[in-house]
This record gives sequence, C-alpha cells and structure tokens, in this order.
Amino acid sequence: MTPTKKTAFLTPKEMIGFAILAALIFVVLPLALDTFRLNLFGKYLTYAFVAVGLVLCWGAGGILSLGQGVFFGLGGYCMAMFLKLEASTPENTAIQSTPGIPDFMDWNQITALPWWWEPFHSFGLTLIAIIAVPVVFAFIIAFAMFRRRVGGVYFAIITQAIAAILTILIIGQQGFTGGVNGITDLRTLHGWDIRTDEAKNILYFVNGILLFAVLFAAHYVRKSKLGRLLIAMRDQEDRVRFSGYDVASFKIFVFCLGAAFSAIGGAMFTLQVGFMSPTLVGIVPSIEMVIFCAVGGRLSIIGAVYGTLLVNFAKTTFSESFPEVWLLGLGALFIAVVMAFPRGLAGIWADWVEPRLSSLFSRKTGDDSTAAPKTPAE
Amino acid sequence: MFADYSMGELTAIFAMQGFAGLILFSVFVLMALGLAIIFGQMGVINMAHGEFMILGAYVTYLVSNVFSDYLPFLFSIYFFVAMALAFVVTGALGMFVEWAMIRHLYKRPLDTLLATWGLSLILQQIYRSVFGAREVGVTIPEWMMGSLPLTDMIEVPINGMFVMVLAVGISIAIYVLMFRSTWGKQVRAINQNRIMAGAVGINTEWTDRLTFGIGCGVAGVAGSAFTMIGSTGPTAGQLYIVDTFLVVVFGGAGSLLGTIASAFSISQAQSILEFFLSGSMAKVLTLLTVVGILMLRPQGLFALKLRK
Amino acid sequence: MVQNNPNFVLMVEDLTVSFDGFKAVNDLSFYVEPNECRVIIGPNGAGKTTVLDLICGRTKATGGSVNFKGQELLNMREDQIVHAGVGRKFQTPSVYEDLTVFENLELSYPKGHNVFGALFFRRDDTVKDRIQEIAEMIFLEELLQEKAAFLSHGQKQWLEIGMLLIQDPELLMLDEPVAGMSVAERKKTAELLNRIIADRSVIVIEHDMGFVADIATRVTVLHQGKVLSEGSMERVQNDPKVIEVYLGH
Amino acid sequence: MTKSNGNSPKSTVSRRAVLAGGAALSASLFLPKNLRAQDYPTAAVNTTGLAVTDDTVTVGILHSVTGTMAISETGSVQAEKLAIEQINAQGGVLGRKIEFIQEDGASDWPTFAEKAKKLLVNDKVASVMGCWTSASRKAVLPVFEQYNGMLYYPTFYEGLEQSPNVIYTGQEATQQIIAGIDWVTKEKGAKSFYLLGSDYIWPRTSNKIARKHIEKLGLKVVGEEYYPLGHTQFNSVINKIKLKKPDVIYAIVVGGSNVAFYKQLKAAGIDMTKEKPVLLTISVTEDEIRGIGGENIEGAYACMKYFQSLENPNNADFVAAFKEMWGDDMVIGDVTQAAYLGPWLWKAAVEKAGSFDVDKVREASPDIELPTAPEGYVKVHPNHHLWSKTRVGKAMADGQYEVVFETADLVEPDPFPEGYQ
Repeated sequence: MTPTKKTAFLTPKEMIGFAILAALIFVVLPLALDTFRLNLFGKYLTYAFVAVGLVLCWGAGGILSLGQGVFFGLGGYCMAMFLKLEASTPENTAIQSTPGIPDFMDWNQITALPWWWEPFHSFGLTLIAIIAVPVVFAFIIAFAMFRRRVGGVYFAIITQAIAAILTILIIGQQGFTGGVNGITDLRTLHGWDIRTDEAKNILYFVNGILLFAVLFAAHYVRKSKLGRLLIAMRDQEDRVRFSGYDVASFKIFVFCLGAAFSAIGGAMFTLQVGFMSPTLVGIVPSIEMVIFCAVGGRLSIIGAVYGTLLVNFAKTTFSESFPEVWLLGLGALFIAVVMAFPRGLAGIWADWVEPRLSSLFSRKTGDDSTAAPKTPAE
Repeated sequence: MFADYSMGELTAIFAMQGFAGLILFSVFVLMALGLAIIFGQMGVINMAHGEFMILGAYVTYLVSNVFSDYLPFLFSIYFFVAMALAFVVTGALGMFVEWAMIRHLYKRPLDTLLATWGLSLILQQIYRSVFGAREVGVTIPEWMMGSLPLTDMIEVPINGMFVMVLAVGISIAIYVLMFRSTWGKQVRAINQNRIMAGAVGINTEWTDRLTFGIGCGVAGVAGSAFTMIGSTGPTAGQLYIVDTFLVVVFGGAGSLLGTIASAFSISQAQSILEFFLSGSMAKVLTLLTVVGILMLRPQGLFALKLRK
Repeated sequence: MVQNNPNFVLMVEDLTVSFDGFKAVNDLSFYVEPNECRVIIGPNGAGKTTVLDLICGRTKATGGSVNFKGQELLNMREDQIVHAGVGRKFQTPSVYEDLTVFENLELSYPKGHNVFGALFFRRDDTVKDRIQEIAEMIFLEELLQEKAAFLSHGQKQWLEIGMLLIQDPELLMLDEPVAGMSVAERKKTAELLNRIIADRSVIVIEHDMGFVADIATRVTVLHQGKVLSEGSMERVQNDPKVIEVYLGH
Repeated sequence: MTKSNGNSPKSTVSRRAVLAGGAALSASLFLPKNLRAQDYPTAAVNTTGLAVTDDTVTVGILHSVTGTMAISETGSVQAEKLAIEQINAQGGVLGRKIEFIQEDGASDWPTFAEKAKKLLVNDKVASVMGCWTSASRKAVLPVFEQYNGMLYYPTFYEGLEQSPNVIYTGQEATQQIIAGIDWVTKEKGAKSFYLLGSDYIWPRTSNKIARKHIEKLGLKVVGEEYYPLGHTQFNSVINKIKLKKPDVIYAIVVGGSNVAFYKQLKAAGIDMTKEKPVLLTISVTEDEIRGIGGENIEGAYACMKYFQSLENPNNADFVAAFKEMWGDDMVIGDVTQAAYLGPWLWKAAVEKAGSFDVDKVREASPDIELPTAPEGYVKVHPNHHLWSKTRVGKAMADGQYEVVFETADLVEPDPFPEGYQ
C-alpha cells in the first residue's frame, strides 16, 4: 500500500519523504504494535490532520488559530451524532421514557429528537455535514475577521475565545449535546461494530489513507501558486494586495481548508475512540495541536505528522512511567522547541540528518532507490 | 419578574447588583492590568499570566501561615505584607523568565505564546509538587470578611470593597508609572520604535526586563487579592486566561484606559445578564458579544488611529 | 475644470484625510493626463506618500473623490484598484524575500488572481516568456533563480518595478524609486523609467531635483497637505511660494 | 418508584440490623483470613489470562493526578492505596499480594479511555479502582464493557446508569438527595428552595430530582441556576438569593468554584450559622472545606453518606490508619471513604467467588456485605450500587462536620428513579 505514485508534483526527495512516512504508517507500526497501541497511534494520527492544516494556516500563511479544536470537535460531533442515533434504536433504549432518542436527551426530559439532529439519520448527509458544518463555521469567522484585516495575535486570541464559548455552550446545552460527558457509547456504523479489534485495525488503515489524501492535498496547495502566495502574504501582505490579490479571500480559503482537515480528523477520532466530548473542543487541546505542528516544524507537512506522533507518544510514555511529573517534561519540550529548534523536527532533519545522508549517498555508487534512508528516528 | 417586590426591595437589589458589577469590574481590572502592560506595551503573549497570579496566591498562603505561627498578634495585617511580597516574588520570577526566555523571542510574538504555555505547564506541576494537588485554604483576617450593612437590604461586602480600592490604587500607580516616570517614557518609546529608543541611549534590555517584571508583579498582587474571593490550587490560573485576554484585546491593546473601559463594559454586561439569565448563558452571551464586537471593530474600544 | 473630462486619466478632487484631527491631506485636487509623468515633490510631512496611499486604497479617505478612467476608486478594495489598472511601488523595497526573483515576478503576473485560479495556475510558456522579458528589462535576467533576499537594495527596487510592469498598469505610482541607490544604479533606473513611462501615466514622488527634471512632464508641489504650486519644472522652480517653503525653513 | 420507597425497610435491611449489631465484627477486618494461595491454584482462579501469578495479583488505579481534577481525585488515590496496603498486610486476596499499576487520567476524558484500555488490554489487571467525574466514567465505560473489566467507581453521582462492569461505591442521586430534603423540611421547617449548581450533568440531574421531590412535598422552588465549571464570580446569584429569600439554598457547586461561592456568600452577609437561610449542599466534603476554609462555610449542612467525624470503631481505625499513612493534616471526605471501599468490596467478591475471573466476581458481587466499612455496614445491591445510610452533617469552623442526622435504615439505591425523570 504505497500511495506515492509518481506524480508531477513530487520531487524525488519529497517522494522519499512520503514513502518513508507511508512505510511507517502502513507497514512498520501495524507490524510492530498490538491492536491497542495501534489504535492509540490511530488516535494520535487524527490530531495530525489538524497539525497539517495548521502548517498551511500558520506555517505558510502566518494565521495562528488557537481554536482548531472547534473544527476537530464539530467534525467529531457530526460523526458522533450519526453513530449515537444508530445506537439509540427503540430496542436499545427501551428502558427510557422516550425510547428511540439518545439516552442523554431522555435524562434531560427531552421527548422528541430536535430537528437539527434529524439529518444525522442519513449517513450521506452526515458525511456532508462533517465537512460542511466546520467549513461554514470557519468561513463565517474568517470572513468577518480577515475582511477587517484582523490578524496575528488578535486572531489567535479571538479564536481561543471562540473555543471557550463553544465549550461552555456544549456543556450548558447538555440536553442536546450530551454536556460535559460528550456523546458516548457509540457502537456501530451501518451495523458494523466499530469496537472490535478487527474494526479498529481497519479504521486505522482508513485513517491512514485519509491522512495521506490530506497530506497530498496540502502538498498540492503548498506547491501551487497559492502556496507561494501564502508565503508572500505572510512576509509582505501589502505587496500582495497591491499586486492585485484579494488577500482576505486567500486567508479565508486556507483557514477553511484547515478547518476541513481538522474536521476529518475529528470524525476519525470519534470512530476510533468511540466517543466525542467537549474536552476536545476547548482551549487546551487547541493549543496542544499548535504545539504538535511546532514540534514537527511549522513549515513541513510531513514534519507535522512526525511532530504529532512524537509529542503524543512522549505524552503517553511519560505519563505511564512518571505520572506525576510528565507535565514538566511536556512543558520543557514546548520551550525547547520554541527556543532552540524553531523549525522543529523538519529543521533538525534538514540541518543534521540530510547533509549526512547525502554525503553518504554521494560516496556510494549510484542512487538506487532501495538504498533509501531508513525510517527516521521517531 | 419584578411584580412581586416592593420598590424598596427593587432599589436595594439594583444597588447591590450594580455593586456586584463593580466588584467584577475590579476583578477584571486587576487580572488584566498586568497583562495589558506585558501584551500591550511589549507585544508578548504571556499564557502563563494565570500561573503568575496563582504564585501570588501561594505567597499569600505562605505568609498567612508564617504569621499565624510566629506573629499571631499581627495576623490582622498580614495581608498587606503578603501583597507586597507577592509583588516582589512574582516580579522577580517575571524578570528571570524575561531574561531566560522572552528576550530571545521579541521578534516572534506568536512564539512567546507557545513558550509561555510550556512555562505555564511547568509552573503548574511545580505548584502541584510543592503545595500538593489539593487547593490550599488561605485564612483571611476576620475584619476583611463579612459585610457592612448600609440598609436592611443593602450590604456591602468588605472584601469587595477591598478589591475595588486595590484596583483603583494599582490603576493609579500604573498610570503614574507609565505617564509620569522615566521608565514609562522609556517603555512607550521602545513600544514605538525599539531601534530608535536604543539609539538614543535607552537601555532597552533593562527596560524590557523591568516592564515584564512589573506586569508579572501586578499579576501576583491580583492573585494575592483573589485569595479573598477565589480558590488557590495548581490549575486555578487557567480559569482566568480567556477572560483576561479578552478584556485586554477588547480594550484595544496598548491602551491602559481602554483596558479599564473594556473591563467596565464586559463586567457590567455580564452582571446585568447574569441577573436575568442563567449564569452559563450569561457568560456565553457576554463572550459572544465581545467576540462579535471585536469582529466588527478589531482594534478594540480604544485604539490610536496611526498614520501608517 | 470639467468633471469627467475624458482627457484625464486620473482626477483627484477635494481629497481629504484626517488622522485624529490632523489633516494630512486637505482638500487636494489635481489631474493627470494620459502618458503624463507627474512628479510630486514637497518637504517632509507634506502628505506625498499619503496621497499615493489614498489613491491606491491603502488609506481610507475622509472625503473627496479619486476618479480613475470614470471609476471612483475610493469605494474600491486595493485589489480591485489594481485590476482597474493602478500599480503602486512602495518607498522601501517590498519584495517577497523568501521567494526567488522568478516567483516574485510570477506572483505579479496578471492571471490566476482568485483563489481557484491560483490553485490551478499553470506555469506555461507565455508566462515564462513574459517573465524573461521583464527580467531583461529590469537587469535581473541572470538572477531569476536567486532568492530575493540576496539581492542588493537597488536590485530589489528594480524587482519591485518589474513586478509592477508585468501587470502592465495604466497608471503607475512610484514612491522614491531611486532612494538609496548608487550613482550607477540611479542612471540605470532613470533609463529604465524613461523607457517604461512612454506608454502610460506615471506619478512619481522624488526628492532628487536632477532626476525630477529628467523625467517630469509636470510637477506638483505639496505643502501641508495642499497643492502649493503646479506646472512645469521651470515654472515651479521659479514660484516664489515654493522658494519660500523650501528656503524659508 | 414512589417517594416512600426511598427509606422503606426491606427484608434485607432488617437482616442488616442483625449483622451490623455488634461492633465486634469490625475487628474481623484486621484478622487475617487464612486463605492460602496454594489452596487456590492460579490456573483455577484465573481462567481468562488476567495478571495473576502464584503470589501476586495486579489491579489498576486510574485517577487524575494532574489537571483540574487532581484536586478532587487525590484523596481517592490515597484511600485506594491504603486499602490495598491493609489487604496485603492481612495476606492479600486469595493468598496473593495486590500489586497496582497507577495511571493518570490527566483530567481528560479521552486519556481516561486510553489508559483504561491500556490497563485492561496490556496490563491485564484484575480490576480497576478509578474515575471521579461522570464524564470520565462515561468515557471508560464502553472500554470496560468491551474488554470485560471491573471498575470500582467511588463518587456520588447522578445515577441513570447500571453497568454490569461497574460497582458504584458512592451514592447515586436519590440516596443522597431525598433524605436530605426530607430532613431539612422536617427539622428546619423549610418551605422554599433555591437550587444552584455547576453546569454539568450531575448537578443538573440532582437538582431535577430535588425539584421533583420538593414539589411532591408541596413546597416551592424559587430559583434554579447554573454556572460554568470554574466560574468564580457569584455575586449576581447571591443577590438573586437575597431577593427571593429562600428558606434553603441547595448548592451543588463543584471544584474551584466552591471556594469562590462560599467566600463570596459569607462576604455578602449571608450568615449560615443563623436560622435562615439554611444552606444544604451535596457537593462539599471535608476535602473541599480545606480549600474553602472552615470559617467560611461554618453552619452549612451537607448531605452524604460519610463524614470523617462519624463515631464508630471502624471509622476510628480507618481515620487513624489514613493519617498514619498520609500525614496528620489529611482530611477524609465522602468520596475518599467510598474509594476505600473499592478494594475491600473487590476482595470480598473475589473470595466469595473463589476466583479472579471478572464474570465470576460479577456474579458474586450482589449481596456482598462489608460490615467493616468506615461508614458502617454496607451491602452491594443487585444493581451494583451500595445500600447505605444517608447522613446530614453541619459544618464546623475547624473544617469537620458534626453529624446531626442519619437515616434509621439503609437507603436502597435506585439509579433509575421512576417519577423523578
């Protein structure tokens, strides 16, 4: 399963990068890990969708959003609503006062499904909603802000506030949203039990394929004129404007694209973890996702994936081995990345590993593709 | 909803509700002033602001313990000592952080956000290791609790009065520092043109460090004061961060007057809404309004229109 | 003068902007004819750059009108103004330092200016040829693959002029195009400007009187946001008001 | 379920009277039972591949030790470790020492689910003591059901749940609420109530049950209000309370908000040591009072099943042991005691079943009795909750509660109360 078909928009070096990542995700991890750990990495990879979106928005476009959790959450909630409705058959919920509606609604004396839940009976509409709802929401935010040229720090703080508002709203409207518990106890997707080990393995691969689709999309954008415009905009916004570009529309586009990526990640999160809760919408996860991106190197699409895997892996390991001090390590990691490695893993790779590899290559005869560098240290 | 009450009761309630709004206003001012200095004047996004506040609270806790153990006869005034010490300790930590971290990041304002977030995690864990995961109870001198009955209905909480006086005092002190002192002039000069300020002989490094220190120190004093009305635990600082940033941004970064005006409008809006709606919805509506207005007027309430 | 006189490319009338009460540009009117090279001079703080900012939409005017070929520019966004045919070069060279000279010019190529256009933009031969042509004109044909960050100050100025030329604007506004250049660069620039102003209207802000005399069709002298004097170089130089402003200080 | 059922004597209850009669039984707690590991060969007691060896058995402890919930969950971790140590000192479970693996839920629900899965799948623990908030329990529940684990959940909670894979050692809402409201009505002559809570499911569900019960008694609810978790400004609601003049302020505020609420209540001149208004809470244990400060909550009433000041030999031993292990300045709240019951109830079930297999432990669990619980005799109901007494305590300035009332009989747990939904 190597999706690195030779396409015009990949240079050999980039192709190797994608191939290594593909090998890691589709071969090395599934072989090396048991289902539990694999599912865990599947969960981490859903955050990578957000990080890739952030590479475009923040790394390339200079738009730092501290509210990506909002889109991750909206995508996840859309998926969760569908799964919850499927799980809430009248037979399963026979003990409720109103069978056939989600259990948390029943606990809150809601006796009929709210109208805006109805579309989520349909899988097709749900798939549309997973993308459309967050994108429309992102569009409204971005349109209002970028048209008025709000940027930088202000944008970051306002998106952060939006994340806070949405969290309070979801928790406060628990009759419709499941409140602080979130939407839990999701079971089947079209009758297919998503809780079994087999399903988890399949979902891991689906997740991986979707991630690669998103990676390629992001790569295409980066390589297109739009990608160069983003960089130009980040450095000389006025010049771009006076070259006849409507700067706001480009920012809106890339922000919506980032939201769409996040939403796909959120939906896959729901499927793999089996629930969705407001803790994924709030400020803390939103900032953490920015950190994933920063650790990977904010300009590198592939780096974002490695960054996400590394931070989460460290988080899990730290918290398993030293539960009481892992925050110290995490905090120190953030500071170290910002202070000493602002270009993150991608920078370390470019500055340290690549020169050595290429000197290795040049000494060897020919550049046989089988001599491709091994999976970078994780 | 008012039909059941007499005029007298209603007047009393409105008076008290107005007073509640003023207390909230003072709380916002105290929270935001330190950040307004750091963010507004230096452009640094200090996500660890809440943790600096909690440091002030922990200092107060320690001082209260020392007084009750060794100087019980002075216990009634320990709070003033605690606030002064909170200022010094958090200010010193702030200056250290500026030296070790922030000064390398002045050209990357968004990166200060990430680095200080890391700092906030570290501080939280340090508090947890030192003081335990549980909240600590800070004993407040008896005279500072309780209330002054003005009429049968209207009672004025003393700690509320105290917070208000403190907010006014600190605002005035900062105003004087900012607009009447050499330091203030230097800060404003650096804010406008760092290179030029350096060229005319301002020690920008030292001024930055002092500014950051003073901003953190003010946060520490706020944290110290909040032991009267809030909780002191390792993660309590996170509760303040969104509100604080919104107050500063809504006011228009760089304008201290704006910060105060925005604290006033947000607090009044919130306390009025809280009276008519449930607390959660009041909060959501207030935040939504603020975000909405910021979308329409991104520069905030008070912002100088500058010639580019 | 007559409104909507077809003989004018640009009609600026009663243009006013105030910053917190300070009127940087005050009731300013002037008119630019086709193929004219208008030079704006004036002491520091006269409002020269602000006038260009107002015309190209960078600063919003408080009052007045800016009419370009029958279109009111004051209600338009910057990019719409550019599409209407107005190009603007800034005082300090503003090029995209992280991109190559080629990419800098490519981004200014007047195609693929909306989101999807940019997403599916193809670098075809027409584009390449045009970039090559412009690069030769601005003396950078050898440096196309160089990152703009590595260019000299003068080369950056040329690059920015090139980025405007590739858009082929009808009205070109240049803010101090030779500031900070060496004598040799200055000569080359004058030569370049003389070549490119031939078939379009140009507004130039410049201090260097020799340079002004070299290129100007007419000169407008601004003082405290108002027109102090207008006319040929010779006339302006002999205007007692101008002499007083320049020498009386 | 009708109102009277809440306290109605049942046959099991009268049996309890016999069993709990002698305090001497508590001594049995510290008498090692002579169960030897060799009598229970590993192959026989562990047929499902759990982490059981010839001399050890591994359990999991899953609480937040970081994040906002660490404040509350620390006590539970301590109590569970104490219970495990005591059980080990007595010779363990089926002759095997309990070892534990502690994981941090980090106040984050997905992390709870992740760690629960790790404990069950990777570590193969025989049971898990853990979770605190409902949200974390909801997050781990599918994991426990899928991998067939056993969770001992210590917190008083909203009910509406009954999982075969969870033993709820805290009270569900009706147990905690109804007796308290009856008491305040009868003893304090309360006629009107103001309901207040943090905005999430437990306070909302609890207030719903409280409201139904209050209205059933023909009394009045004059206000109901929720604030976001972590909210610290309560002056507006305090003003509303002053305006409505309720007899009872029924408060279910949690976490850091508690501190702010009680400090501001006192500062606003609402003196709870006076006759009216009565403040009745179900969310403030001795643990929370440490943060609030005893002087700020003095005179308030709390309704729950356990207070540190309970006078019985079991409790005296427990409090002494807890302080010895964790320090003299420790206080013990309701949830801490409930958490302490977890390992003991599991041990009793395992030994009754003669096996560590989760299915057998589950089968053995109903009707497990624990006469030695610090709160007094408790018993597992077939619905996996505990029969327990409900008590009302009055907060003292020193941070302890004085028990002023206790139900005569054990209250039956009723997680799905009819007529209260």
